[in-house]
Amino acid sequence: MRYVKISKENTYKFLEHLKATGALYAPQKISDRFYDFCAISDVHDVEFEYDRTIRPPRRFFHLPDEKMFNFDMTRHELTPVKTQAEHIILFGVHSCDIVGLRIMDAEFLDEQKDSYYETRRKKGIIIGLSCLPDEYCFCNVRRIEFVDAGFDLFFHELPDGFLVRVGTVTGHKLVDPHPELFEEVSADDTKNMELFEEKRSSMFSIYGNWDNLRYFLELRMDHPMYDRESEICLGCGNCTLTCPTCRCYDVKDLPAINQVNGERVRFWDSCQFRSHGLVAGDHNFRATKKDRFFNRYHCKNAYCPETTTSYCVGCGRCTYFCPAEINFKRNLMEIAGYRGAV
Amino acid sequence: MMTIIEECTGDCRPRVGVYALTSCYGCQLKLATVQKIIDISNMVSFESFYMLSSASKMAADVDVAFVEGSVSTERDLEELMEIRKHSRILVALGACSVNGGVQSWAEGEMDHDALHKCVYGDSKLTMQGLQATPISKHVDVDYYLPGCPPEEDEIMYFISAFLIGTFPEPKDYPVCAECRLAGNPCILIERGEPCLGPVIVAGCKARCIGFDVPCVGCRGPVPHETAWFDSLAQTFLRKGMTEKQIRQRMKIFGSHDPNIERMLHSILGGETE
Amino acid sequence: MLITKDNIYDTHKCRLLRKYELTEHESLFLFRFEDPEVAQNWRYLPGQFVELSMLGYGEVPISICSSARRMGFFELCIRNAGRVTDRIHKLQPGDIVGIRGPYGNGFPVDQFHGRDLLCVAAGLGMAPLRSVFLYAIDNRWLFGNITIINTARYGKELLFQKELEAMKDIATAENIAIIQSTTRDPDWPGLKGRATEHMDKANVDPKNCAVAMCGPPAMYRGMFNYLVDAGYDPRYIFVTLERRMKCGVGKCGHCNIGTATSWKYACKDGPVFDYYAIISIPGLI
Amino acid sequence: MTRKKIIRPINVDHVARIEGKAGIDVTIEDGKVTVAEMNIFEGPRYFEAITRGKSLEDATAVFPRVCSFCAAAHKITGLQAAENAIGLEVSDQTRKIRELLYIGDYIESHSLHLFLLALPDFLGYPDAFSMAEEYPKVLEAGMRLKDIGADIQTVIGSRYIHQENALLGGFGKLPSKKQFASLGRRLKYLRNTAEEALETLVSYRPWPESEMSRLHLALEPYDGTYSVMGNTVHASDDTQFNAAAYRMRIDEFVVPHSFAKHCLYN
Repeated sequence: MRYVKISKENTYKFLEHLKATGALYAPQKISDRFYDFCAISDVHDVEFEYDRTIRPPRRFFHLPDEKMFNFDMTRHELTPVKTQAEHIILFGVHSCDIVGLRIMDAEFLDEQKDSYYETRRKKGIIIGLSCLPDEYCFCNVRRIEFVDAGFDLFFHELPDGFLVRVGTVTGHKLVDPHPELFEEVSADDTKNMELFEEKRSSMFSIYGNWDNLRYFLELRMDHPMYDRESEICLGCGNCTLTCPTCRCYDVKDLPAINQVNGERVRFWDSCQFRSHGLVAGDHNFRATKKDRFFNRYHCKNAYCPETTTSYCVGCGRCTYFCPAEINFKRNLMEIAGYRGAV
Repeated sequence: MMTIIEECTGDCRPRVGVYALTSCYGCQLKLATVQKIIDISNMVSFESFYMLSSASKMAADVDVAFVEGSVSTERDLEELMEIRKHSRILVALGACSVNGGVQSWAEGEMDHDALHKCVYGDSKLTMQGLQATPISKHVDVDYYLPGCPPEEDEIMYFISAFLIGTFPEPKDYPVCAECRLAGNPCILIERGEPCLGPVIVAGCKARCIGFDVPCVGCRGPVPHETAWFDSLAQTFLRKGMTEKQIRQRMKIFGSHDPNIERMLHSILGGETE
Repeated sequence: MLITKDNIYDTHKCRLLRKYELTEHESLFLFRFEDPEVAQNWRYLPGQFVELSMLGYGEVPISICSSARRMGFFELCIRNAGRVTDRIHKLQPGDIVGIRGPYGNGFPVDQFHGRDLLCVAAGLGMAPLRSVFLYAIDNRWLFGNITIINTARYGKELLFQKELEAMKDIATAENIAIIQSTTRDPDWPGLKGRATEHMDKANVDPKNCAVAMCGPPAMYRGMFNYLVDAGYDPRYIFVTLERRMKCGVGKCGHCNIGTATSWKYACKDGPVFDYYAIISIPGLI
Repeated sequence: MTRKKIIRPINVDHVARIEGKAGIDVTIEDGKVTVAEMNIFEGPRYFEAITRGKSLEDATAVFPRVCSFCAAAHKITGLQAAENAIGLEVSDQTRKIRELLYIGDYIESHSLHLFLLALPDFLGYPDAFSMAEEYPKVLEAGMRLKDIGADIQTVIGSRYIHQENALLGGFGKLPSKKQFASLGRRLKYLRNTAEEALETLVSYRPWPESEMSRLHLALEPYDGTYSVMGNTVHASDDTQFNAAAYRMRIDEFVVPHSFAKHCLYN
């Protein structure tokens, strides 16, 4: 892998160049406690030290609300809506979210490629950013705290700038035209990165790995946790909609008033909603709030072979953004009997 | 592809009636001011629409009747029965019609006599008022368009779907879902404000939260008994709200929900009044 | 064979040729592809399903119930149970619908060859199993003895009852046992009771028999116990599951089934699962 | 020979093209009107009763629901009353933006009333739909005026019926400078349209003159701009009083044939 270094001032210059390449999105503070990936007009608005964004980066490639087809009811024709082919540059993506995107790729770019996702994803540029965990983070037990694929560039914080890992050809092509902004990585820089990583690992609230978690989940399916916590659950879907790997969607036809045309649209759905498990004749496969609550615990902890992780990347969003303050990490630890700070 | 149109002479357009019981007329106003109202008026024939047309009949024979307002007088009730008799499809339009509206806020607190006395004193009127109730308490309702007022896209979706002989799939998820997709920060988590997003049915694209205003619940509780008032009351208590505040807040638009009293009782105990 | 367009969610036009009423709520629809090239090359396996699209109304997954041998045509048995299926029931011959698929794994009929075949259907489960049964009849020489058990609550709900009744003439000569039974119908003149109660009439050899089942989970539980006790080879017991397969291609997530170690999409990994897959997913049936 | 008394009752069971439900009963005896009653049979909603004992935040959220055409008026009046009650002073900016919201409502409800509800009477149509083909221009102009009024309210108040973004002491979120500027541009651009439309409107028929003596009440504006918000009420008989003293000057009383109360000025 190629490594370069960039100073803090040059980082802003580099961001300016990125802005000229396509639509640049980076974390920005949107309220007292929350951040989101926002379109950047002033590069100085970029927040380098943020915990997590309220909306996951998958929304740039799998739109929350997307027009798939225009249709004509008299000619019985579907006309696919062409996706905009503009470069989407995501700066400041944490390693959990990068793995989240790789999971999305595994699902949407398998042998049956979703062309809407594919077109946007091909135009996407992912620039990672190192981070320090808070008490909600558990990416380390998911074994993804240090990501090794899925980014074009990855910025590691140094006291005087960033050590940049170049991950792809696209990454090289972003670095190459601006030799004046980058310098060679010195031994000191490497030492500083080591210190940062050391500090980072010491900050996690739990250690070890959760590889056997999914087996305990199955062996303790009637654990009282499900009853207790689903009782508190609001069924609002915040956990799934902020999740970087949840990808359920629903489709509906919107006829136009002229009785001829219309649109087929899709929009994000959540397994926490009643209609998710509903089939014809009003039979529901996840009829109760507990069934739906249970479903997420198993779905998120299933194994994704393409990324060799669970579908949960340990970003902490579902806990951080739960209005009922249900703690996913704590509940999982309770079931599996893991020890550690919650 | 439409089913073969039976022989019709003259005007073959579907007939529509728009009626009001007791309400603020906002739902009809919304219907009358959708951008495509002229297109709609070309596709259907308005047989009755008192707010807009003097060629209206009370309870005209129609294919679809939109009824706004709650049943708040004996006359409302009589009219509603007539409307139902003359309509193939009956749509409850807006919060009053779907959930009883704000006029049901005192439900369970004050009966009709107390309300009357508070406003009219001992004066007698020739007309009889009633405790406000949603129309579904009295007649079969085929479709609900909630909201105070209902949203334009939902009205358009319903009419377009109706014109091709179907109806939109009703939403059964809360405002929170649309709020997250809109990218709003959550004011319930962040500031502990009494936002009713988690129990109120979606469709407004989290309009108020987008303005940093907590949801007052004008679209009414999520249907199919999936509005978890008990869970939200617990959350509100944790955020420091009082039992009275919680009860009042949830009942502004939700006092006729069949579960609200039971659910609040399980968390807050009985009425404190 | 899956013939997709550039966009996997795009559909092929199909023309409705005939519509037969089967019961009060279910009808059988015969479709043909409009595009001759698609009609020539479209293949499917018994147990697979298609996504049927009614523009303006939506899409529904429907399992194919015709014989895979008849090319260019296919039949769907559809229950009128919702917005889209209600519209489908109003279709007239000559009308056009959109079809994509076939999706799902289908029954591994290749593995069935050389074995006896037992089909057990309850209610709407007869729809996908008709496809298996007709496949076996069309390839009669590849199979040993064949038994089909078709059950429903009431006689008027028994799908393809007349069709199966009409086959009884050749059934004996062809070593085919056709058993039709109702569970709750006091006026039903024929057999009464659940499928397990008629297993003694099956003319198959448990040790060399493939089993295909479709019905509600309660039936699977009862049948599994019976079959394993009776010495049927669990590797050849297959069931098909019903879920809300909205996209058909493992994207939309509505048909997800299973628990943490065996997380599956019914549309992509199923809807047909074998005995061991089912018992490995706790709480599935 | 005594002449038989001629009694002619006129009953309008349901007045169309108004906001609300009302009927009119008139009886004419020997050429003289003896009964003239407006029956408001629109059901009572008891706002005065249901908001008792409720928190100010919840009560002010409910007030705009009194009427959809003038929701902003009810919202802002309710807020002002609540603020007065707890002694909360709002900033000048808040007052100004509230006034703008209110004016948006004015523009919207007045154009609706003139072009959609009243105009068909002057042109001899039962409703605006049926005159759309013959008089598309004036109707379109009216709708554009209505739209700008609605958009002012949507931008400031979240929507044009039952605005939620007006709270005790201020607003949840203020519109951006850009949004205000764009509204300003549109308003300037619409000025000609508005004037033309009004001219067209008055040209259709002379407005009816009434010789009855009437009394009008109006608010004196805070800063001399437009009289939608203020503390002093002026009457057309040259008297004036403080808005807080309305109970002394305006007598509310119940009439048996109407759910709406009547008022007398004294």
